[in-house]
Amino acid sequence: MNSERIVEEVKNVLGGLAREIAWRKGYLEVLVEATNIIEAAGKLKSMGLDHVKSVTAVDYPKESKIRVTYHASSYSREDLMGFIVGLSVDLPRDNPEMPSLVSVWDGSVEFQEREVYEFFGVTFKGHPDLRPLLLIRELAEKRVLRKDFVVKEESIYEGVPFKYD
Amino acid sequence: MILDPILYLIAYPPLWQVLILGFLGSLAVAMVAIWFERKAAARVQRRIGPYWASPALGGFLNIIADMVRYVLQQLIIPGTVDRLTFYVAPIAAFIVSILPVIFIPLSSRPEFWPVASMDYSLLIALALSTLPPLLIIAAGWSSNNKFAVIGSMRESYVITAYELVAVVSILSASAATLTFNLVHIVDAQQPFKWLIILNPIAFLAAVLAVLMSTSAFPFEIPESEHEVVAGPYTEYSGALYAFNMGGAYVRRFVYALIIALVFLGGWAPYVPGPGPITGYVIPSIIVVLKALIIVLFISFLRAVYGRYRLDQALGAAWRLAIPLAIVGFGWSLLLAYIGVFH
Amino acid sequence: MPPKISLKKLDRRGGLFEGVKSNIHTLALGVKYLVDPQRSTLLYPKEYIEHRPGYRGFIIFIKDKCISCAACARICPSAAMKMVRVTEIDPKHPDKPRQKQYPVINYQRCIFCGFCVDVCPTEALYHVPFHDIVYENLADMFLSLEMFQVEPQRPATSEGLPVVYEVDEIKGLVKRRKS
Amino acid sequence: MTSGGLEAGGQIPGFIVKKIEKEVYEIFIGPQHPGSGHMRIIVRLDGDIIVEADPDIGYVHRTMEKLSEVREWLKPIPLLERMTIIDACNVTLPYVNALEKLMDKKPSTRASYLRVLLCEINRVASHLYGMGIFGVFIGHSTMYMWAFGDREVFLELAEALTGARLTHTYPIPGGVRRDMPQELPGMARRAVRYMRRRLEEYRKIFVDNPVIVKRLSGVGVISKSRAVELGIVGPNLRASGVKYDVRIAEPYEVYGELDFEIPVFEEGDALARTWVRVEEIKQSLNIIEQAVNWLETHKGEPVIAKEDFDKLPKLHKEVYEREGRVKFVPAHATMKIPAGKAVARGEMGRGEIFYYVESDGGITPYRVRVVTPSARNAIVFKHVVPGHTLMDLPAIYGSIDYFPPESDR
Repeated sequence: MNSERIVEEVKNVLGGLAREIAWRKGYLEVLVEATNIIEAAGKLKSMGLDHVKSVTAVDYPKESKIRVTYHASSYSREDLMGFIVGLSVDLPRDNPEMPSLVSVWDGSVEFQEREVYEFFGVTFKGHPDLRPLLLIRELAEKRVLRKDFVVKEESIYEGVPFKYD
Repeated sequence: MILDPILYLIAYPPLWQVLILGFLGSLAVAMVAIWFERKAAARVQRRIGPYWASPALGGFLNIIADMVRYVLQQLIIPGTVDRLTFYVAPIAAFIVSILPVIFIPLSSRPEFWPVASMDYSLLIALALSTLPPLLIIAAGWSSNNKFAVIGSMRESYVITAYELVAVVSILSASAATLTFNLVHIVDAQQPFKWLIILNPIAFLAAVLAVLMSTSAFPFEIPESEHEVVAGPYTEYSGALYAFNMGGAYVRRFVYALIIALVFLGGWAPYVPGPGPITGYVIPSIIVVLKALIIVLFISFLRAVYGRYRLDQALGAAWRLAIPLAIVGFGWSLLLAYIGVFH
Repeated sequence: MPPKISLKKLDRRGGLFEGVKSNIHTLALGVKYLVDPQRSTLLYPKEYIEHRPGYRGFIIFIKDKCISCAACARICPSAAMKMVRVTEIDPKHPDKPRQKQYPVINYQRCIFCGFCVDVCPTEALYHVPFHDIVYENLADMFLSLEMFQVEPQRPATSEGLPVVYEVDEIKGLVKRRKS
Repeated sequence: MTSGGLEAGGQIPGFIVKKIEKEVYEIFIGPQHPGSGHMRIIVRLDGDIIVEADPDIGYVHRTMEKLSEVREWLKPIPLLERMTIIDACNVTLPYVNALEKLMDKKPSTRASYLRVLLCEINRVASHLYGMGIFGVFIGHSTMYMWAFGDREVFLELAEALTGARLTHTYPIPGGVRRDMPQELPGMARRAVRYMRRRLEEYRKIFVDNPVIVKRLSGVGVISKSRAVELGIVGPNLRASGVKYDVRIAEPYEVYGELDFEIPVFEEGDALARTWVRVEEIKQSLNIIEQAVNWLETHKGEPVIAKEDFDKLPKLHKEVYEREGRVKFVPAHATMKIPAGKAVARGEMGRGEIFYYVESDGGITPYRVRVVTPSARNAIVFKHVVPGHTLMDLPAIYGSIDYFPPESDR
């Protein structure tokens, strides 16, 4: 199966749900609205994209949005194995909230949604067990992977204990 | 003379047996067993094992250093334990583990082994050797620790499984030789009518029972490190832990002694003569060597086997070992009927 | 030939005979290594490994070659390499002291990735093939400019013998004493 | 003990007070437990049966994703490597691939072969590590020592190739950092022959050992459909009968040209997962042989992309000729990568690793998202462990080859 056929098939399956379909380097990004993401995910799953490799969130403070992408692929359809479809949704940055896709993709997104929740503060409605996964609660409340949590790096002159001249 | 009773008490042979042979001998054997276990496992695993403490002795002093460390280590008693039981159980278990030695003769000469010439020595030794697990359970229970309790529970499961095997398989020797006296059992096997040859089934069952009772591999279940940390001994440290650990090796040695007498012909084919050398030293060395072979074999198993799951171990006991022991017992009856020993 | 996927079946044999046989196999193999362990343990510090050239060990700085470009400090992934500014007297113009910058290294942080050595445009940094060095306290691990230029003494060389490891077809790793 | 604080309604900060369920025995396995690794599994037992298992991971979380955002493009390579230092080339290669996709750069074929060579050396070492840990988890200490001892052979190969035993930092965008030393093909061939013989011995002492077989068969069965739903990866997936391997699904580097097969088993239990590892080691040995054969016969090509090599200064070329070492140009420290979003994946020893790299054209990544195989396998603890006895927990833990530092990132 080649890349045009994939686009064709995804378009057919999603119908009018997809706002934007574009090839990135290595995956096909499909942008949908947060309100109908469950429907879109269900349709992708019925097409054969049966598991999610990564729930990726990216913070765009300038555009004041957080983009959550479900990088889905297939274990059961051999012609789909080589492709990754990213089902994306844009969420407002001040109150990111979206339905959880555990009901669609089951265990493969369960822990990763918890991760996005703790690092970005995205609330997944309907998630069976939404609590921080890697971080402790106090740290998770700082939403550390958002861009406004700044990590300072030392410069190349800092921290030297010796004085010369 | 007023001193006579005191002298008699001091020189009372059972006391000597417990103190000298029982305690020091078991300690020495335990040390050899631990050293061998480490060294053999190391060789199978392509390591060197204990080395730097004394390169010339193959690192044997390492074990002594270990003992010193255990004794000098700080004894940490958690605040939540049942103190009396916590202290008493491991020490009592250790002492009870040694007690059967009194009833195990290492020579047929009654002047050296007055107690051993009693007619029920095998029964009493067996009965005593089944006591320590109860104290181990008490130790685990008193620790007030979840892992210790799980370990104790496992220990209790294992006891119910192996006890019957041990008793039936070892008593099959009595069935064949028509006596409970260990000296007579050994004498009946002179010179090469050893029960391991005549009744290997019972021997196999007995070894299985020893493996289970002393939680050796592949039945190291109560102390299984990767689920229950150290099982009943989780909260123990320092000298008390050493008692726990040493107790297991001593029990293994005591069982090995019984098996050496019952199945490996004791001091046979040697016939003890008069005098301390021919009547005491040589036969004891033969018996201890035979017992050591069993102990070392058990130690070697650690290197090649993993551990069974609890239900599989119990299944092995009830489905395999107990039928084996009963078949061995029947085989012994057959031997007695044919009259091999008489 | 392209790679392919092959479906395999577990070799599940059962029965008393197979059980006894595999038990005997297991025990026999254990006894084989009990007799001949074929070990390759390094008795450190009585012996120490002499690594191949190209081993990424401690980093030594050659001041004369340095052009003060700071590429090493900028590429250091763990911020172990830092630049210090030094006022120097150029032999050609003794009246005009010039300011130069040189790298120093913090071995508390160094991860021995070798990026600094590879990025240096004049080969002013190089690896020595070992990194078993003992420091008495953490502060010593921040090397000064002078310390950075001397090859450290490897403590194992004073009491041990050098060995090399070779891959052998039968015994795996084989330790050979270097004479 | 006084519990006045609790009775008075106070709460110890950081602690959660909850009611104890009477019938259920709750034990905390880890993080300070000989059988837990750097994680905690909260296990609720009914008798000896686990009714609920809650993996509490994150004890070794090192903020890889955040740190990658503040460091220049090359610096995350040695950082990300530390997720799984036992599988260092496999774990960084997809990141490098993602950078190459963004830069539209292709490594030279020789570099690709060298990467594959190191990846397979890593895979063998990683599987041996996994089998060793698995062995000691179910009480077989000999397997542990043997596997770790034989892993040294492959670390020795890796050291000869890269100069470091574990943290190789080998692939860089456009190629690799070193050429193969002269003696490596011979070493590799001897190591391959040695390992093939040893695998037979592993069979005898571990995989076919009656105690182990009994302990593992039927334990932690993951059916094919369940494996897909949970999205588990790697040998665990292939032990459940799913024919998926990134090296075949989306061949990267030169995997498409090599001759090897991917073993798949259908049983889905702990024993099948062990067998997949054994068979994969065999295939990796085949690949190592093919790679060194190719590398020996095809000399002359530089180990970084041709256009990069031609731009190198004279001294750099001299060093490459003399030591086989590729020197960076100072621009590497502050290089910029065209804006874009790229996804790359690769097959590590433990399974598929996934990278999402986004660039805004600056000198640091805008976002690096990494999903490691262990992070995706962690779900097994929650959904597969319940229903087994407590003694099965180490068997399942070991058989899925879970590695907390990799999972926590």
